[in-house]
Amino acid sequence: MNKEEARQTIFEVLGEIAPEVDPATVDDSSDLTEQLDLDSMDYLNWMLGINQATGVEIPQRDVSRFLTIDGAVEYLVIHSG
Amino acid sequence: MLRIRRFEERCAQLYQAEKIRGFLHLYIGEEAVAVGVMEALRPDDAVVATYREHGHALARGMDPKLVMAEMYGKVEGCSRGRGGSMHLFDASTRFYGGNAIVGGGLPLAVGLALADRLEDRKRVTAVFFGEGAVAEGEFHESMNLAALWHLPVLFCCENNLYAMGTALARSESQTRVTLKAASYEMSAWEVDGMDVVAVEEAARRAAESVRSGGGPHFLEFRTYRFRAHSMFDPELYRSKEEVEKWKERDPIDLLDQRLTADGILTGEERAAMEDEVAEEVEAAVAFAEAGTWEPVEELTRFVYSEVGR
Amino acid sequence: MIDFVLPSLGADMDVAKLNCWLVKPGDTVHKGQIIAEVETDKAVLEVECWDEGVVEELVLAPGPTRLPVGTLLARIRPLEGAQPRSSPKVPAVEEAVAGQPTRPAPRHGVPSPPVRHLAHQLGVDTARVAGSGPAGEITREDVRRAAEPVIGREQRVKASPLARRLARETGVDLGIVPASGLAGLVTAKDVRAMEQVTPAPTDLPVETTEPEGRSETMRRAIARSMAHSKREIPHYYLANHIDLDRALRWLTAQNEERPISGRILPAALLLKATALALRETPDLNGHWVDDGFRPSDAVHLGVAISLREGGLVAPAIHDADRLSLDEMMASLRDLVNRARSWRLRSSEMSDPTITVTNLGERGVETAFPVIIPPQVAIVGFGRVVDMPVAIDGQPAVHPVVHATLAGDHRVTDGHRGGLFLDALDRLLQEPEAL
Amino acid sequence: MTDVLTQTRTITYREAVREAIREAMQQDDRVFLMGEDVGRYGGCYAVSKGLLEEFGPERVRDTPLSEAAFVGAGIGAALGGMRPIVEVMTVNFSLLALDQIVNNAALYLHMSGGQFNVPLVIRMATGAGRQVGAQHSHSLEGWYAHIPGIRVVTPATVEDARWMLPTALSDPDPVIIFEHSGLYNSEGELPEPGAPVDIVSSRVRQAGSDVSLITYGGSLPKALAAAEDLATVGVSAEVLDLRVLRPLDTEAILASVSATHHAVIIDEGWKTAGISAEIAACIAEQAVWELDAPIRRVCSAEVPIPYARHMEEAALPQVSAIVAAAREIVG
Repeated sequence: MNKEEARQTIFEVLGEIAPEVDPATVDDSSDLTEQLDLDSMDYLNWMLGINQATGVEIPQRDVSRFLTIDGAVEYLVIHSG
Repeated sequence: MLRIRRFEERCAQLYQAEKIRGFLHLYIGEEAVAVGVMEALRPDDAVVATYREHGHALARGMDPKLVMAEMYGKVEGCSRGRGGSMHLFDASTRFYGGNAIVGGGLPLAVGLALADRLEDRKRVTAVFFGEGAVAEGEFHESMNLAALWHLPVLFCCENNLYAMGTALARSESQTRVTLKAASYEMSAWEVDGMDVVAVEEAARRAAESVRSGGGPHFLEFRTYRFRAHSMFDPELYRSKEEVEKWKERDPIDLLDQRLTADGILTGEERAAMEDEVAEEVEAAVAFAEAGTWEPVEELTRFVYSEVGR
Repeated sequence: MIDFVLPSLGADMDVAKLNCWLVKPGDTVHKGQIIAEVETDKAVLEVECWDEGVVEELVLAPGPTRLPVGTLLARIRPLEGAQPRSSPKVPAVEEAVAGQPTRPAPRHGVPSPPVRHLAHQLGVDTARVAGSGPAGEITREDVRRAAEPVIGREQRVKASPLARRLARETGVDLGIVPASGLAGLVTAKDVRAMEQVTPAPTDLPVETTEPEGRSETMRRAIARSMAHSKREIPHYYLANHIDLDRALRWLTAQNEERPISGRILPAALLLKATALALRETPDLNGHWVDDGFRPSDAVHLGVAISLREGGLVAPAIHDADRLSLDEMMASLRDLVNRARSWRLRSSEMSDPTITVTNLGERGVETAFPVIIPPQVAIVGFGRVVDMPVAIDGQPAVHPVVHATLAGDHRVTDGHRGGLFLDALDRLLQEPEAL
Repeated sequence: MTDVLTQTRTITYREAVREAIREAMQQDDRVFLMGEDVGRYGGCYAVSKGLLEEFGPERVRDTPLSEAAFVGAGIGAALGGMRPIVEVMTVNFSLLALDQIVNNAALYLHMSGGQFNVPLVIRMATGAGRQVGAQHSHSLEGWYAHIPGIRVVTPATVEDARWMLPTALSDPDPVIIFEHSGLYNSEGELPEPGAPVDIVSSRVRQAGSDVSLITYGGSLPKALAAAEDLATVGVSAEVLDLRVLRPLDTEAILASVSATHHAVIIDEGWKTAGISAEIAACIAEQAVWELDAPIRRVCSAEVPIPYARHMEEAALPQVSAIVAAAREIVG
């Protein structure tokens, strides 16, 4: 999975949780929960969505990597192998 | 008989002065029947009357004060002012009241007699009704039942020739009422209803036969009412001459003449009787005038029994 | 002197005409003698005299006028010596005998009973209505016209009496309640559902109402419920800091061995602890109905869920005290997802026995929530923050949550609330037992 | 047949009435039975079979077809100190005795200013449902319930059939017992030893929370069947057996409706000016704020009851109509 595919998956799943979000306006490097007002359930559902979409397991210790879009993309590219 | 006559004459006047209301059926002229029959009855016998019942009530021994108060509608009346002229009741003399429904009392009398028979009590139930009642189904059903079950009922038919405005001949195919009784295997006599002595004698013999288990007995008293059926009756159905003719055999005068002829009654005694009766009637009126109205809060009392539940 | 008056000659006779006299002044009369003839509308009747005497004067002459019973007709002088009987005082005509009311003359202009009834129904004062009928009589049309503006103004909602009573008691505006009853009848269930489910309307026909319609209706429902709550319920507030260090450490350890799909959020811990704490203080768990507290055996935790387009719903997790942590997490996730897609069941909306709000999410440290009627308490959790705490006298930095309780003073008091918060704190110190 | 263990007996409604009459006559010799064919024939519905042999013709009296006379005689005998049980074969024939019942039995005490009690029991069969035609199918209990001065009871269960009579006989005022002809063959459990039951209150035969099915007499089985059907569609129906039409147990009616907020009244009489109208009026007057939907009445069609089976069934209140009415207002 390359960067572009990862980024597209991430935003697809995010769209189910926060449909009104416009990917273009999202700042890839800042904390998503702040920007998009996601509570812990939204955040968990987002990661679960990604896990189900890509099969990539996200252990507890790596959860913090998903605070930003960039972190998430990077993690997916590495772990989707 | 004098007490009944003067009492009722006073009632007529009180009615016109609006002291007595509703219906008022006067017995004037027929006094001999009630007085004669009541003489033959005993205190524990039962009496069932009709709406023309003042004479029967007074002859049976009810207090004129209580009767007058009842007609004024006062609570001191014998039925607490609830019955009025047509519904006088008195448990102490087993006077089971007037009944405003023609023939309505007949089945009751049969029942009272049935109770006496079931409890082997040697008592008579006398029931009064007019010749008009013989047209009612309840008359025939009651006569049959009494005869069938051999019940101690004394049927007293006061045939005053007119059922309200209808002469008997215009309502009955068979106008000899006693023959109707014969069809129920019941002994029946015709009696001169204007002669109190004849009435008393017939009633006594009949009552003795009934009391001793001879089964029901039928008496037809030929009598005549001198006044209208009730207070509002232009009496178009009969002529003045006919009324005058019957008045010649006024039961009170007949008795008066008989007693005077036999030297039993003197003029002074007769006059004294008049005064005594007049006093009694005025006392009754005063009692009624002084009477009170039943409190409205007691309206529902006696719809059902208050005791013995 | 004896007054001879027109006698009453029948139950239904009130008036009569004097046809003729049969005697003249100076004639002597006897008791029972017919001295006159009168005519009622039914018959001609003879009139008797009740006294002995001599006719003194014939006061009235025969004529067509209809005389009321009791009118003085003649005077009779009793014969000397004849003892005048105390004739009862004959009431003068005006003073009506008891039970004989004189009939009132018909008043013109007074509307007939059916018209009066219609006026009453439409709240029209007939005195101010001009009658268009004969002789100025007020007709039904007049009343309707007079009521025109009245009818226009008040659009009468078709609601059952019980629904009307409940609406009055709970302040629900009948006008906006969707009707589920017979032929468009608003029933009690509809009113209860409206009032119960604040803030979000239940059983809203989600598909049919556009988002704007939904949140606007919900906003109004929330407003009404909160206003009702503030007006009716005497709130008291309690707060307590709870050290979550042990709890969160244990939770992280648990999540490390679990796949993402089995992950448990701190919210689940807080909910489970709350449910178990309520077992120790049951009088915080139930409803205030018909002026009385009705405790609930079951613990149905209402979970306040904010919706992305604004507004908030608080559907219930049923029997929260009997769920395992995993079950609690699963039902929390399911509830949140369905809430945010408007697919909630009316049962979830109508019977939470207590509500928990905020659950340590972003936002304020300390929440002072408003109780949702007819519940009698609400628990708030502020944001989880790291704060200095004293552990065996030594300072340390632990994650701490500020737990608050708002209670209904009609049911419980500060002491009971305090016991609850203590229990909550104690339970959260042994997460493995939850 | 007695089930010794659980101390109840299964007997028919008819046997229960017969037992009640026999016990009353054994215990009080003022009690006697009078009516058409009650003696030799054993009763048109075989209720009094065997009583003539046991008590003799004096106390089990066959009467001629003279309803006015023998009902009037019953009243007279009661005035004379007896405690008669008068059986009028069916309410249809009681119309001939209406004058005696209404103008004598009901009025005597009040009219006489409290002097004369009429401690009389009149039993009548009532109701339709056997294709016996319009003149034999009347349900006129509501008429009698209109008259102050008499009590009107409608035993629907075997227990009431057995134990209402002693209470009625000890009552100093006239009591009319209506026995729906369809119930005579019904069987029921009779607690043993039983005891006299009151004739003033109603009974909840089945508790429920969504709708009150208010009925009496022959219609009780239909109401219970309707309640069962309603349960299958999630409607919890309460069945209130009035047992007494006068005095009406208003308190129980209002309590039930206040709990369920929905009322369906089932009465085999006609709807217009019937007892169902009285019950509906009571609810509307005293519990209107409890009503969550209009009151419904399920009564006979306003027609003389026809002979043909399908027509008769169409005329009489049926279980389906009760269920439909309940579902319509419960929603």
